[in-house]
Amino acid sequence: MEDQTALLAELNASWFASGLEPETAMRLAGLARSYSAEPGQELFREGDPSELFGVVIRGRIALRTLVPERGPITILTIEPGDVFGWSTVVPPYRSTSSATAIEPLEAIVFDAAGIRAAMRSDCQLALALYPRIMVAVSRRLNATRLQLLDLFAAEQVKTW
Amino acid sequence: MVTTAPARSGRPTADGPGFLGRDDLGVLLDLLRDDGRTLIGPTVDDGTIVYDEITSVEDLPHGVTDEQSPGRYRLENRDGERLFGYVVGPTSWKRWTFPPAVELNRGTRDGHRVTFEATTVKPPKLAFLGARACELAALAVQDRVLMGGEFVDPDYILRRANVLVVAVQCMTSASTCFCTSMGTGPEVTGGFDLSLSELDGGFLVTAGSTAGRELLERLPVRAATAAEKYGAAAVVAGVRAQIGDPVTVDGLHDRLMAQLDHPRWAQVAERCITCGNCTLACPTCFCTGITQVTDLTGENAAMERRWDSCFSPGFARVAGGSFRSRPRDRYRQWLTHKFGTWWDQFGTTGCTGCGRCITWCPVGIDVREELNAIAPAISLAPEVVLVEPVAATPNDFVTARVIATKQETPDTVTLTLTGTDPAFARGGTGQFAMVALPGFPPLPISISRFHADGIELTIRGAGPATRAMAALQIDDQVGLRGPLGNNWPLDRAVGRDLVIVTGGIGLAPLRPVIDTIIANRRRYGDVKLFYGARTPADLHYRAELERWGTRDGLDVSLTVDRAGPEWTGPVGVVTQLFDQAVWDASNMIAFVCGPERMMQATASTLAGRGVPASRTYVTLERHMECGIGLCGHCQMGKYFVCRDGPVFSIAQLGEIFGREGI
Amino acid sequence: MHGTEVPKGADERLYEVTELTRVEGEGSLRLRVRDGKVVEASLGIFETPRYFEQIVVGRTPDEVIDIVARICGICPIAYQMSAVHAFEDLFGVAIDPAVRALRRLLYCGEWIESHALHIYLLHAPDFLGYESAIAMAADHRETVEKALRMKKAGNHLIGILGGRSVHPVSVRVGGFSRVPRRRELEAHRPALAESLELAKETVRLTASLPMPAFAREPRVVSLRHPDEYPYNDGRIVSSDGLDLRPSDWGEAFEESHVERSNALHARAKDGKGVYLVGPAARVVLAADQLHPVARELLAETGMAELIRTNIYASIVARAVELVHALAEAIDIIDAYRPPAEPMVAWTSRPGVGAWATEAPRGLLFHRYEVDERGRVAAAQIVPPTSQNQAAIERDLVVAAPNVIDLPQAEATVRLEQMIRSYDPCISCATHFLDLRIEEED
Amino acid sequence: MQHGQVGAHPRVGVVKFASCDGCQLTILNLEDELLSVVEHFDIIDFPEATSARSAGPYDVLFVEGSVSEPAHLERIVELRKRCRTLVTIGACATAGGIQALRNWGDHDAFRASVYAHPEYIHTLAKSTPIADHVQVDAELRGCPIDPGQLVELLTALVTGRRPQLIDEAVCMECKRRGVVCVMVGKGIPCLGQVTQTGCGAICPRFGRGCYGCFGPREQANAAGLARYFEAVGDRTTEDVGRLFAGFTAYSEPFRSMVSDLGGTRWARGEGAVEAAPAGGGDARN
Repeated sequence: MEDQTALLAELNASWFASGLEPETAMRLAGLARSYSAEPGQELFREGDPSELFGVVIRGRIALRTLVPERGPITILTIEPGDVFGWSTVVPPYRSTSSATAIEPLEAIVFDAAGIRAAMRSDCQLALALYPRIMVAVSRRLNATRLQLLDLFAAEQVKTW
Repeated sequence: MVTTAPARSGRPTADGPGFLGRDDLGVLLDLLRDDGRTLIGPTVDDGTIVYDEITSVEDLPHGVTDEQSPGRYRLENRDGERLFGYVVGPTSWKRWTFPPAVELNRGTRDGHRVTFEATTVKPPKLAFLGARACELAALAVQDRVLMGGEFVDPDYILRRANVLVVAVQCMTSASTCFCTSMGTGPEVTGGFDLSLSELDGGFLVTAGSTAGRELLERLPVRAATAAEKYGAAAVVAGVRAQIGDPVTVDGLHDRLMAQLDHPRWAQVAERCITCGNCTLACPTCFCTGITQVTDLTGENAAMERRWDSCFSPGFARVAGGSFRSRPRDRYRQWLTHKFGTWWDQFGTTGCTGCGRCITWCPVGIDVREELNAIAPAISLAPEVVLVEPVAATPNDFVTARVIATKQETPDTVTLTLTGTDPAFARGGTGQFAMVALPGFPPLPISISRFHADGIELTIRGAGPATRAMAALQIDDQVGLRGPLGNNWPLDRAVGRDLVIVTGGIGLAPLRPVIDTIIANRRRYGDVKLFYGARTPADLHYRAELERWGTRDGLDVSLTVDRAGPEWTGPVGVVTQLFDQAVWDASNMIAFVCGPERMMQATASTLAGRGVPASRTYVTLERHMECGIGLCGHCQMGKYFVCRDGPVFSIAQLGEIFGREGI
Repeated sequence: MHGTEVPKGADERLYEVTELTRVEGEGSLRLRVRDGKVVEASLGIFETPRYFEQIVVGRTPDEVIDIVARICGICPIAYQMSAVHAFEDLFGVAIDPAVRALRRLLYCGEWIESHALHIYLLHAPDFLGYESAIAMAADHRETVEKALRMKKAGNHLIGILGGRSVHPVSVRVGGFSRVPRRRELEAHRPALAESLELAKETVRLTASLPMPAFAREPRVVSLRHPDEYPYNDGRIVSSDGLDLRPSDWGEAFEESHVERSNALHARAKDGKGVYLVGPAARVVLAADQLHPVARELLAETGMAELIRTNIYASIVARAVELVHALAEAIDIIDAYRPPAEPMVAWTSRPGVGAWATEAPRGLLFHRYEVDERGRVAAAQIVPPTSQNQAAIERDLVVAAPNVIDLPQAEATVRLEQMIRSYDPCISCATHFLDLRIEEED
Repeated sequence: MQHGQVGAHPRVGVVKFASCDGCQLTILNLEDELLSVVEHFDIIDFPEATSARSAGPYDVLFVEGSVSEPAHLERIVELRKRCRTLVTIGACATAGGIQALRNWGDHDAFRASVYAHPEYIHTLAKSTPIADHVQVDAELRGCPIDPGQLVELLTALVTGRRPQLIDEAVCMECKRRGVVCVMVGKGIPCLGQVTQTGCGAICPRFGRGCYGCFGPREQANAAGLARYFEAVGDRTTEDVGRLFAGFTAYSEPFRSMVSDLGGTRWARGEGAVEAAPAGGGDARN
């Protein structure tokens, strides 16, 4: 049995859950559990049904995508405080990349079916969580755009 | 009506006015020549009145006047023998005080040895004959810009000191004149040695300086009559009435700067050919560029400074592109500088209302119309912003010798230089040096470390000049000017937590900051360094990064944009390292350096994490050539990045930060 | 050297240069000798045509002056001169005498530049056994430096008058867009005077060169003027009595697109066949009008007759003309007073304007039809090289017996040298010459 | 720039396509520098100047002339393979040259107009710049190129710096030299504002308008200038079109100006009188 109080404290300290109404936070903590993984352990795989949604407490996750003939490429790492597995709550509920722990990982994860059901039935919860998920996704999008700009690339210089 | 009988004899008072008979004008010319001066004055050449060398009164235009309108200039015959019955032509006096091309220095490279020898001019003694009120104002503006500030142009000072100015009151105006609006004319009121008002029989002569008084005493003049004085004043009053007041200058700075997004900028860019004629015809425009003049061996090179124009696409170009890539940006730059930010920089207008930019615009664009369309008159007081001073600098290149080289990344090298100018020992964090090899354009390079007897420069070989610098070996020499620019505000960081966010070679200008912090660790709170690079191999100063994070007590976070499996650190943009951070920003200050787009994203993330704009500092890259605010290339709104920066707070920059085409 | 021997049977030899060097433009040489007899002699032209006679259609006379200069980078002034005179003749423009003198001076500049280039950089290496003037400079640096000084003097003179030596910009119908001030020309006088001395040395040097044996009796054609050595003005005369207005070239000559060679040859209508234009022709027909300095030097060489009969000696004629052009340039500068106006006003009128002037390489004829709107409706341009082409091919035949006993490579060089004696300007010729014999079936 | 062998001089070739030879002549016209140039460069192929020939490889290849006939298409690709740095010299190579005016016209009519037997003439329908076919590393503009810019380029090659071929309007040079603007002062149409400088503002210095032989400068507002020409000075659309139809007419945006202003209809002899019978009548249709 999880220690829900400890979980709640951890959650409240995270960016994702900070500032939630107490009842909503309790409801969320009720759906949460501790999760840990060893370095190298794969959390989920690109294209598979997305079942793992949570917040990194300690350690780092690499998001990778498979490029034929180049193997898995790390496109982003997830730092403590950030969420992972947001596709669990966004249709069609399939992972958009593969995730691997690259450091000893401690996280809080939510039961996928449970949170989807809760967000369908509990307007308060949905209203509190969806903006946070949107923020997480939009940050991811902005960071990706900046990466696309390849700002540090060497200028293509011709002979002159 | 003045009916008093005029005094027919006697000398004028010390300053005049005296009356010089028409036939005696030659005496004035002779006196000036006897003083060893070359006379420059109006003369007709190829259907136009230009300023050129003249030898006698015969060379002056006789009985002609000019008809001017936007994009059109013609000479007409005028009744009588008047010598000054026209206004200003295409030439302005800056041709002599600030010539189109000036050799700055000569450099040679002989094996390792590099020498730069400043070129010193012995400017000729000149007399300007026939300067108008708007032109005296223009000389005053250039005096202010080129020798009235902290940094001065020694060439200008020498040339200007050798000029004696004989002014002339205007007796007519062109349709393009608007000195009345700019408050510079038409009355000649000061800034001359002698001034002339042409009347039928001769000239009223007034002295405006000691030299002028001495000349006046030697001229065959008599005291002017009241009728003559009245007549001269009436003529110029008539000119004022003719011109009217086409532009309301009151509050123009603010009105203009509030209209940076006005659709008219794009409309005028449809007509503007961006040829640059207006800027070079303008008597106050001072922008220049440096050209390398080399012999075929490349061993002997001269740097030549030439008139440049903010209308040329390459003017604001840095590696990677131009900051003002669209014609509309360049037109806006010119107009807002001339009528707006010139006030911020020099406390004066940049326009004297001479109308040259209107007449000599080949397609007849009229700045008065553009100003009235973009910034119609409403009254606002202009805000004067004080510019923070920066360190003093020599005006010549000194040579320094490479004593160590270190390959930081495949294309980046850190050079340790010794024998630098002693000023570098007093240099501060964030400053840069203008670095030159003979034959190559000098480049601004951030100082990446200060030593007691030298500096380090970290150089990425991106173009031919930087490649040549990055290829320097031990004992090779290089030319330096500096240290230039302002500092990171480390004094504001004392007792605060400091966040340093940087990417790629952007760590170089921040390395002296880190050096200072480590040397005085207790004066600062938590210091977090967030550093991003393209790949792990592109991280600079890797051994030091390691040391800073362990021994030196900094919180170092690294990230890369792309990495192989051997990299277990963060992957992603540098903002991601702290965009989740829940930290206490109340006492935090941030220093940011990287590509401009990266700095924008960082500033916005920092703002979201609670660091105020007034405590978020960035260092900007612009096209810098002179390094001291005298060549115009790095202008950004009201700032010269080289002189007022390169370090700015986000609050200082306001909405110009990240705006296209500023 | 690209000469190759192609055995075609027991006694057939092919002397071939697939790409002539040290000539202007792209051409080839082909001489086939069977049993001691020449069965084929051709100067092949493979320069790409550029259709100038069509490009000028629809343009104003002043635009045409700019455009036709681009036919040739070495003698653009010749093209500008023939064109401007053709238009002025049609429009009845009377130019100021000072403008006439400046036109002559401009032409002097081109002759100096072109002749110095040809003598030293293109032709002399043949006589002295070098592949180029660059190679020659290793042994004769001073000579090459002197040549460059003369060439520069000519180029600089053109620059003063027209802004730049290649495709100058100032020639306009009615005069010039700008004329120089006296002091601009006077400042250049010392360089011209120095070059005149160098040119005198050049005459002596060229006269001392070993001249390959060669003899033929050519029909020569050039302008001749009663008072001056021919540049822009005079009548078209020949060694056998032709005498025409410079606008009437077409009465005595014509060009045709001959299928055999796919080239437009110029030929005399009187059936007398080939003729020669250029420095040798001018020296033959107008030696008495040479500047005294040049005339005396020509007499001193005693080569007047050789110049007439031996094409290799044209290098001496060119050197004599170099002296003439420099001496005359100095005289014109000394006498120069700027005209009241650089240009006189003119009015277009429809009709046909034609004129011939003396390009460095010989007679250059232009003919324009101008329409009611003042635009060119049709043009004909006959450069010297096209007039000389038949003579070149004839001379290849004449030269054959002299080279047939030489080793193949040497013989080929000798033939190339003979072609270079004409200073052929293939870029000029090409706007109306065809390029590829082998593509004909 | 680095070259194959340490200490060796760059191997230089000079080749031509359709052109007047004036640009390569400009190399020989560097009278003051020529002997110094050959000390810094090995000129291995330059048919106009030397009988010594080489097919490369070249460190630097100067290419004059436009691609104008079928054989040129293969030749330029082949040459590109054999050189490290390819520099186009002059308006033909950089813009297609004056001969590119045929690009608006009927090629067959052009051939027939000059040649009695056009079936033997092999030219491409269009005359095009070298850069339309292969990568070009640097270009010297102008008809002809400017000797000063040529020396600058050679110097840059020797020293390894970027050649200073500044992209600004001819006007800048006029103003620096104190030349009075011919448009403002005399009403003469001038392309200087839209033309890249490098010539030293020759035409305005000689009292006439620039005819654009250095080609359009970056972001040249040719349309704005054309509108002004039409609005001021009593010019027809065709007059304005002909201004742009010069030695660099096929370079954008001059090309669009020529097209937008009616192409080269005038060159097809509309309104022309009948062709004359005499002289070279048989060489025309």
